[in-house]
Amino acid sequence: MIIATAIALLVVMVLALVRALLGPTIHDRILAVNVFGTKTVLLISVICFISGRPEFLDIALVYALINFVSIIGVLKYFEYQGRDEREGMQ
Amino acid sequence: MLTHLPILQVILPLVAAPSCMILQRSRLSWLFTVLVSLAAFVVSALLLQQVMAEGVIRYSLGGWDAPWGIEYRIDALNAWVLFIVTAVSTAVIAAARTSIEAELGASRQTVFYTLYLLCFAGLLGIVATGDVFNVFVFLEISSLSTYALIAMGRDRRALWSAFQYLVLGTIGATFILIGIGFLYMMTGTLNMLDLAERLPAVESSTAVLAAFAFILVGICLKLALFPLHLWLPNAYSNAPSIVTAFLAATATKVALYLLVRFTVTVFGIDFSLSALPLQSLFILLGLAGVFVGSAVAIYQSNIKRMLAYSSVAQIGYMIIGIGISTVVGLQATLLHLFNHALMKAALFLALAGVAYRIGGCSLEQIRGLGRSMPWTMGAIAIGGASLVGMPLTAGFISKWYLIAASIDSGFWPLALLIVAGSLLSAVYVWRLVEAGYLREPQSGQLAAEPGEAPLGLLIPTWILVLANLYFGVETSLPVSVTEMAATYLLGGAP
Amino acid sequence: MIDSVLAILSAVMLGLGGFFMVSGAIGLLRFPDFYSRMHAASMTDTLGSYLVVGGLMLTAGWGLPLFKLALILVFIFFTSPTAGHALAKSAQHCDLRLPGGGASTKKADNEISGSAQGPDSRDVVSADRV
Amino acid sequence: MLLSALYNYWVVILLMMTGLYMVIAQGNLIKKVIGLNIFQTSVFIFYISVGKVAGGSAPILSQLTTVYSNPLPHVLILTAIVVGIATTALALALILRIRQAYGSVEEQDILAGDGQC
Amino acid sequence: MELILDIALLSLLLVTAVYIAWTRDLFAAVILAGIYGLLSASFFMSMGAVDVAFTEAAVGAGISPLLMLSTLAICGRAQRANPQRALLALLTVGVVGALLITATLEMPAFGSPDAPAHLHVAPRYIADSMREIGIPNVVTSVLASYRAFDTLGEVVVIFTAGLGVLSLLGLRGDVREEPIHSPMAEPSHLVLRVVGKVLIPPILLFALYVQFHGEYGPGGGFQAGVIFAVGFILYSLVFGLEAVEKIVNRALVQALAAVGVLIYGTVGLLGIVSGRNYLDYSGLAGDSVAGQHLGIIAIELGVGITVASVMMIVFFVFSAQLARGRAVPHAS
Repeated sequence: MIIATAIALLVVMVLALVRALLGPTIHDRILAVNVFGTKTVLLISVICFISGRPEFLDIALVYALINFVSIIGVLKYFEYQGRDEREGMQ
Repeated sequence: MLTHLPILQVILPLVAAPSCMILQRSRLSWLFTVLVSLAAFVVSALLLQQVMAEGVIRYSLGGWDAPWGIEYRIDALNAWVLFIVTAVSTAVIAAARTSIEAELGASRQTVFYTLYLLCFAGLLGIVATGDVFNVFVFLEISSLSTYALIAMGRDRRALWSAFQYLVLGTIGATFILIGIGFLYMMTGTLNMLDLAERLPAVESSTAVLAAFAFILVGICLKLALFPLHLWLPNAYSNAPSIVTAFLAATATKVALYLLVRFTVTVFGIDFSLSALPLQSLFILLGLAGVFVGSAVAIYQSNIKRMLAYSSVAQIGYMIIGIGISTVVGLQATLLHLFNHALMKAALFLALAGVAYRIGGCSLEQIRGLGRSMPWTMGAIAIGGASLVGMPLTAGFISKWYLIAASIDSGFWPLALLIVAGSLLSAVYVWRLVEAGYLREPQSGQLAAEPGEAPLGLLIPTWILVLANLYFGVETSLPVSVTEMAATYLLGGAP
Repeated sequence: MIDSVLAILSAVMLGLGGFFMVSGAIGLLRFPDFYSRMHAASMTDTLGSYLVVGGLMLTAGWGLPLFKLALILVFIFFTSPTAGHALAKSAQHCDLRLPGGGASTKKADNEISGSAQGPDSRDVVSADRV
Repeated sequence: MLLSALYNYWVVILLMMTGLYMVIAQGNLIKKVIGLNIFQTSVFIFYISVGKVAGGSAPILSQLTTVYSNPLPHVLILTAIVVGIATTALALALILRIRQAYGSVEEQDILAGDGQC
Repeated sequence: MELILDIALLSLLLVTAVYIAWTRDLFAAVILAGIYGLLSASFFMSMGAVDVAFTEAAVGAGISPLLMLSTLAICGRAQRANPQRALLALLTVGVVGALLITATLEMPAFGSPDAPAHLHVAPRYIADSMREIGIPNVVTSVLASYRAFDTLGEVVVIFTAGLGVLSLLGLRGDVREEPIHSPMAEPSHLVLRVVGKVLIPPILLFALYVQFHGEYGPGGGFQAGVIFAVGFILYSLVFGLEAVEKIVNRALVQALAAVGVLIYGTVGLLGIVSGRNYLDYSGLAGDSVAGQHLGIIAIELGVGITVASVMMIVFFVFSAQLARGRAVPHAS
């Protein structure tokens, strides 16, 4: 059953990647990265269980942490860029 | 304490760099750097003397023996290059205080000296180590600090040349990493000696050939061999003059040492010659480097750029020496390594004095320098003479050995081409001397005659110039050491 | 006995988690504009994570891995919705206005895109930064 | 089964070529740095694929298994990743200074600014 | 199963890399570089390279996209120039690729246990490291004891990069008096600040766990340093740059970066003082295995301190640069 979940995760990652590549607006890409990040966290946890070494779950935790911080960084940059463009237009 | 000499050589500047950073007082950091460089010079002299007496010194780090742990193997070649790098560094950094204060301002002094120590430690680490991956790590240390040092130049072009050098340098280093990966995959070890023993077994496979090609291209990128030299003129002409003096005399020499170490010790000279048409490749590229470098140097108006192109030409000579691949040829290369370091360090230090007093070093600006700055112009003249290879100077010795090597191995036209190359270099040196002595200073130049370069800069310059002359006449030390190194590398077992 | 029940339960949770995630991803691809995609993706994203991690927790049995999985669950519990919220806020700020927009602040925002950049955009932005 | 035997290495080669192409062809400096990153990451993947032993689990000793994959490439790659991030940080700092000095991060504008060919 | 995972991840990597090369929008390229980092880290995970996946996640997906983004914030997103020198690039790339592909034909098959790489040096690490050094994580024992000098080189590389960035961006005289006022440095809205308050302490605690857990599981000095820095970066993202400057002043962090390298260097020198070679820890404590433990913990601490302080220096200098970047007119 875990293997089925792993395959499902891979499918979702492929779809998220397609959205990241296609994404007309920038926010679609950020959303795709966010989905991709949480899926990677799950994929790592599932890999740990498939390979029978569950003590490597710290890596999944680091993933979640890094994913959150990079999303906040991207959005912070974007808020900065958005305001700047509006000021640029004045 | 004598048994720990090999590691002290590298650890001294490596640990001194962060402590110089903590020092934070700019006046003290210059003195601290000079002392560290002097100590490293003393250690390398002791090491050279020990190697001449006992032969190869081995030192395993962390107490783990060779293929498992990292091992330092110092033979005549290592000791010789270590001696050159530390000697030049001591002379250059002793002259650095006034020029750096003028070019860099007060706030960046401590960071400059820390980066200098890191670059110095990186270069020593590359030369001293006997482990292939350790070479890559220390190559990165020296390269990163070199990019940062070049980017400290006053002109905005320094930033662009530092970025260009960073991109090309990183590609070169990654090629070396790919080569090391292939070697590890085919033999399972990272120790140079161990590699030399295990490679003949897998020599026929294309993976080893690919590894050889990748490592060769990576090192030639670092070496600025003719087709891959595009980063060198920009980097040397825009960097602070002290950094140029240090890099011109040591960075390319360490890369050349790497080339010799990999082609001769790791891959074995017979494999290197048979795998690729190395002999003709090196001789052709060397000659191309000599002629193109000298030709372009003639038309340069900025003297630093002119000397940078002449460095490309001189590296061409060294590559020809390796291309001849006989004991005398290798000895000629190692001799030219030493002489070229002396020449270029003296010339660039003299230019640092000119830049300090006049603010720039183009041919127009140094007109009439013979009268206003006699000592500096004297240094430039003698350095130029040694560059051309006039008798009684160090340059003559290395040209002499190079011609002797090419005649011994029957390449008659090669000897003639080498002489023609020296004539070409005589043209641009004459432009320098003529501008300095026979021309009147430009009318627009500042009315007050620029005084002589500060004493702190002049003394090291003249020490190097006298060394140029001394080793032109009394050549027992360089010849004996290079003799031992060349016979050990090519003659006996690696 | 208890093991087989746990195994079945975790298989069910994993299956459900997988189903939700795949449906969310399909929604991510097919929905017309950003906000509907956002709704599809972040909802199923969080729920899918809870189910999959829960399913793994059941199979892990007592011990350090169980605690680590619980830690991951708590962490996702905090970060995933926050990231979704921050994403929507940033989209609102920049160029993706909700078409028609219901709430008052949304109306003020719509004026922004139409009229010249009056000072009101400054107040709206600063208003919500409490 | 040739595919599974060398698929790793072929993907590594394609990634290496993509990275190298980006570094040489792209004029924008930030794209060059991203290209450099991709080029270096492909070398890391090559090293790790060299170190993998079929059926061997991670090189952390445990009572469960006795077959481990080779730990040495992992050590080398840890150092190489650090070198990669160090080079990227320095390159980005240089790009910022070039942006303030030349006003642009396109190679053509910079070369034009310097008056070179 | 591992094969499917491995091939799927590699193909995704390839698709992302080709798209990054093709796309003209820099922002998309940076975002996809983040995805590229995540994908390569999960590939390392499926290959069993646990420590490497840890580091690549922290660096490839964490730090480098953030740095690239702050560079992008100043340099603008449009990539105007179409690729020139395309022919030269394709030529060199073609030659390099051809050489490599011919080389792969005679490579030992992927994963074959009798490849030369696994027969010569590696077996001793796996077999004897428990007896000689006594820690289960073989990668940490090779990293910190057998090849400890490489790691010293690694720490010095990080220190050099921090100094290089400092010399380029940090030391400009006017940094002090100009207040940091760009929105990138202003505190963000309420929800983020609340969640930030909840998350930052566990992140720093987790960093310390990773630091001292390095011998028994994946982790170690470098990964812990990066996570520690990420905690502070999150603090500066959420609570603004002035708040962080008050806690972590610039001079302290620079000194800490140097102290880390010094710790590593002096632990090595202790080896000489105890009568053995450099970086030989067996003399540090009673018997050699306890000495190895002590030595490894000390140098991991040195690595952690240096990496954390350098990552903080780099990020704070970049975001301070962002504030000053506002003054320069945007010619994006």
